[in-house]
Amino acid sequence: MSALESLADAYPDLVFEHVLDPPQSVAHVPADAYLDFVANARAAGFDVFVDLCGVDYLRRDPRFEVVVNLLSYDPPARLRIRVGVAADDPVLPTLTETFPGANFYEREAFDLFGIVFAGHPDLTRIVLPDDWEGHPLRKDYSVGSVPVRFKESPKAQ
Amino acid sequence: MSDTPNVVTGDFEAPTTEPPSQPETADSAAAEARREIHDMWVAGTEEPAWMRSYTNEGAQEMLEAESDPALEIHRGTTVTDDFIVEEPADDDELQILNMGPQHPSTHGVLRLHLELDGETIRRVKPIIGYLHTGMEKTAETLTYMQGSTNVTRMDYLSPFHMELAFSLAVESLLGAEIPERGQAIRVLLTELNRVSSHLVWAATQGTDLGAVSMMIYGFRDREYILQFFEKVTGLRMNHNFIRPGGVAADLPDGWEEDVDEIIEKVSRGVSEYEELFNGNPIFRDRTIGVGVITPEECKALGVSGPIARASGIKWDLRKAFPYSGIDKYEFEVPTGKHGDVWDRYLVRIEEVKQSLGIVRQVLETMPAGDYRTLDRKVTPPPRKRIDESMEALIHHFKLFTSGFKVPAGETYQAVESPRGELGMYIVSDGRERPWRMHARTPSFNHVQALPTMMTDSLVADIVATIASCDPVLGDVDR
Amino acid sequence: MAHRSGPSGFLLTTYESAINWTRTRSMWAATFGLACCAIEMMATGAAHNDLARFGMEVFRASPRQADLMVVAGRVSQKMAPVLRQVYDQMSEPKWVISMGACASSGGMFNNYALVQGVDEVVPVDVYVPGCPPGPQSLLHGILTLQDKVMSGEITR
Amino acid sequence: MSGWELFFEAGIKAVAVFALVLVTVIVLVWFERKIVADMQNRLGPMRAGPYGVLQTVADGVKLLVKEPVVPRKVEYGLYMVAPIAALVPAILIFMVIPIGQPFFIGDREINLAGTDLNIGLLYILAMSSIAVYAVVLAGWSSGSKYPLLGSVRASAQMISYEAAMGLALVPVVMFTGTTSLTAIVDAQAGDFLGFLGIWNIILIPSFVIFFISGVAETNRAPFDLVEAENEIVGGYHTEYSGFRFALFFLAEYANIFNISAITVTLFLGGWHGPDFGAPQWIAWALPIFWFMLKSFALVFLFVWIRASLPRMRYDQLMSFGWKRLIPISLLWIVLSTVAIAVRRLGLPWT
Repeated sequence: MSALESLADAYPDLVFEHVLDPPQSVAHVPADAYLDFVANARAAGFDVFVDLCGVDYLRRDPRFEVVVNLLSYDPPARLRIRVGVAADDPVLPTLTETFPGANFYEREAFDLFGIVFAGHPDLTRIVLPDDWEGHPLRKDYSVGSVPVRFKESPKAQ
Repeated sequence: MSDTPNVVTGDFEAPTTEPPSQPETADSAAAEARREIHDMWVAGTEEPAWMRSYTNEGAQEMLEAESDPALEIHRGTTVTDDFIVEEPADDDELQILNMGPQHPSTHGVLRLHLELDGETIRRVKPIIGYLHTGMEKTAETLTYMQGSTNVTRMDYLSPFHMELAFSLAVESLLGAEIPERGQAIRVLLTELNRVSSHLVWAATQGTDLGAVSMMIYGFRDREYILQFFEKVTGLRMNHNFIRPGGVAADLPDGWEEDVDEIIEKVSRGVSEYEELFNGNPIFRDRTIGVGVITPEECKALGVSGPIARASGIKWDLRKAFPYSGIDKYEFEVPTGKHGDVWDRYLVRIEEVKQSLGIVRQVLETMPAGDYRTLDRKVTPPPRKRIDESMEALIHHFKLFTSGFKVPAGETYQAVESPRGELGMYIVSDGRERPWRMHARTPSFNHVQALPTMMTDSLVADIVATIASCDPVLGDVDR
Repeated sequence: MAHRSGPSGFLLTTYESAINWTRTRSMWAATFGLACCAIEMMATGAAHNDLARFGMEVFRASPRQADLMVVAGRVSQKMAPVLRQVYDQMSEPKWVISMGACASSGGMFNNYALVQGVDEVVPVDVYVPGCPPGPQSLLHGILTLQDKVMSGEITR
Repeated sequence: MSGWELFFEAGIKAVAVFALVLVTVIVLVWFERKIVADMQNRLGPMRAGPYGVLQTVADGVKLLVKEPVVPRKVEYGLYMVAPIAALVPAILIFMVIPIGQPFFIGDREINLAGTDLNIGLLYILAMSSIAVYAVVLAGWSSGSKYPLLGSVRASAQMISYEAAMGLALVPVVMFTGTTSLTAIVDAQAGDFLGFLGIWNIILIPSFVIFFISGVAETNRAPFDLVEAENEIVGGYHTEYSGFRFALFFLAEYANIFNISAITVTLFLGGWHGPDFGAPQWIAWALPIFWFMLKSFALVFLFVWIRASLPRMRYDQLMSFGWKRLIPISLLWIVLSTVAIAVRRLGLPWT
């Protein structure tokens, strides 16, 4: 029985999507079962931490989503876990106990989306300066482009 | 920046949520004391006060010294070993040293916060973000057509792999089929790019260990490949050549001879490196047993590519999830045993040879045909048609100004970049621009794994370990 | 010659041009690589293009001994203070080459994260265009800077 | 011989040695950069003068007119003294090296060395140790962390290699029976089979150990830990700029030449070499030519090593010094003693 099948048996209520090209499975997990599910996935064979990122769906409820990618080396299989995070209380438990590799990714998601990972050992800004305001990858944050100015042009004076 | 005229990638109707309050930082007095010690660059003698208050750099402190499970994992001390006795080090004996962001061997702007006991590293904290370019945000403002321009600048040593990952992700949403010749060109370019990237690694690995000539040799051989790239794509780096739907142009006439020459010259160069390093006792002493990472740590930290292979994980995305028809070519996946710098050296050198082998096979079996998909939705009409037909001209114009629509959905597509698993996660809302593009970049994990590899080693080993991880800071910070 | 503002006596100008000659022939660069352009800067130092011809292969790791800062790559908001500090640590006379589109103007990344042009942080003497500029472009930039130093256009 | 004459002669020699050191360094730096460039398939300096021969002059003058920054945290006195303390021993060492055959002006013998000390070898060892103090002081007084690491490394390195260097010289002294450099060179006069000089090169282990320790003593690759650019930025001279840095630079290259010259003097027959029956006016200059040729051959070796070997690590350097070089030197001293005894007294059973 493959890792995925055993996992699907353990969680009969969950929605699994299977995408064939590229071969990967997607699991929509509620926030309260998140930590548990990841731990079980690791036990079932998805023991390689690949990726964690946030997505801001803006008008959807829940607004944010945290996407975790896991990998199983043998047999080769991918599992993508999508967890919704509410906009008014964007808190998820941290994965660092299960996968220490989630550390930087969670800090990045916190930095760019403002999703708080409760229990994270060092949840500070990672790519932006510490005094930065706002979370730039949120959809309501401006790209921050400045109009191109030519220094010698009379208008710029 | 938020008061400037802006382009918002989302819709305006949505309610703005207040950013959540940041978690309480550590005791502010202690942080202040640390900040006094902290110095940003080498000297620490000229840091004006305004600068400190401007960046608040000191807030990125080392973690508190209490034993914390994550911290233990960080420090690599979770391994219970009867022989290791924790030496209690007095606080006075430890000094904090900032390595970077401007330091000759941090490969750009990586900053390491080191706690030194003499010359021995007790704790390491990598601090990144000095090259944060906001590419994921920029990607949301660019059409899929323009997207590869953006991503190619992430990992500037392997631009073709970035473009390939992006294109594959877009194509998997589009369901586009790429003709065989286009796929073969992609394989040719990415494998040559792997070689050129590894040559830069060889150059920096050598020079960071103090072998100054290696720097020149690596770049000398890389130059041959870059000249070929320039001939094919028009640019030496950041090509924007592999695009959704195929590649931008066909290979130029006489490319066979060029590739043949590259294979010959680079093979000669590689055997020169082996001559320089393989039997060199100093090089062996400097690398064997240095910067060790175990397979379990690799898995938990998401370390991939040559580093994972050097620690014994036989895993290559080209074998496991073949893309772009790479499964048609024969190659071996080299692995190491010990996961140290020496094994990474061997693995990378072998990878160069294997890649050259693939290039040779592509050279011999290059199929004829189209180099891009004939789907009119994503492919502009041929140049000749534009002169003849108004419709073609309009089609061309529309395609390049407003781009093409991609069906709604989300996908994750990964390729084996020279550094490891390079993934592209794209969420499409059915329009011309990606709703969200996230790049899973291998160097990010490798930088994260640096403390595990480095703890309790010497300053000189830090340099060797960083070089062997071959991080590209553009790849880390994006 | 109209723009020359230095001393005008024959001896002094000779002295001045002799000093300028040494400065142009021995312009040591600080190792300050940021992004893609840094790779091209290294390639410029390598065998095919050989910066050593101009006496410039001496990349100084310590900015105190460097004369020239080649800002090679995009400068983020987080890096800008560091860049300024490195510039301040360099001893006079010092020059800055802004290499590449990102360093000169922010390039294609007109967004929240980047400083739109390094001249907002440090004074720039020569801008080298390109994304990234090839080694020949950088060499051209360096030669331009040398000409400017030699002609007394930049007096420090 | 009046006191004035002595004073005059000493003065001329001192100036000449100083000038010689400067000229040698100028040539040496250019030589090194050209050789390294050639080994790396490059051209090397080309713009400053024909083939870049004036490169070092340009570097030197530029550094001379560059602003010397004094950081705020330095220990001012020591910070200022350190570069001078680096350069002075380098020149002083050169004072005792005989660079050519003594010649006569009238009936006065002029020795082509700054001075002929009868304890020349001990003097050299003492002076080279002082040079390390300069490095240690420079690093410590800079009040910054990377230089401090550099100076700690320098002191460790000195302790390990000074000992090996001294021990390597013992067999030479035993064979020649003197510590005066002039006398050691004289002891290597004459030839063997008509064309091989009877040089001290037969003491190969001593030669090798001395040269290795010499490389370590001058902080050159692969022992350049003190200023390892990739690890500790610039090491002890990180905080130095302008002319004070130039002094360190000068001292480093002067020391390279010194070590080469001492090695030539001790092991390679000094200025001895064939004269090919040349006329008097050429024969006078030939010894200097041979001396310079041999010295630059060793300098080439320095450069070659630098261009090809990676840097050693701190602990490996120490263990190489203590566990390899010093035991081998000791063993070699014992063997030499036995050999000398046999040569003098004959085999015990005969």
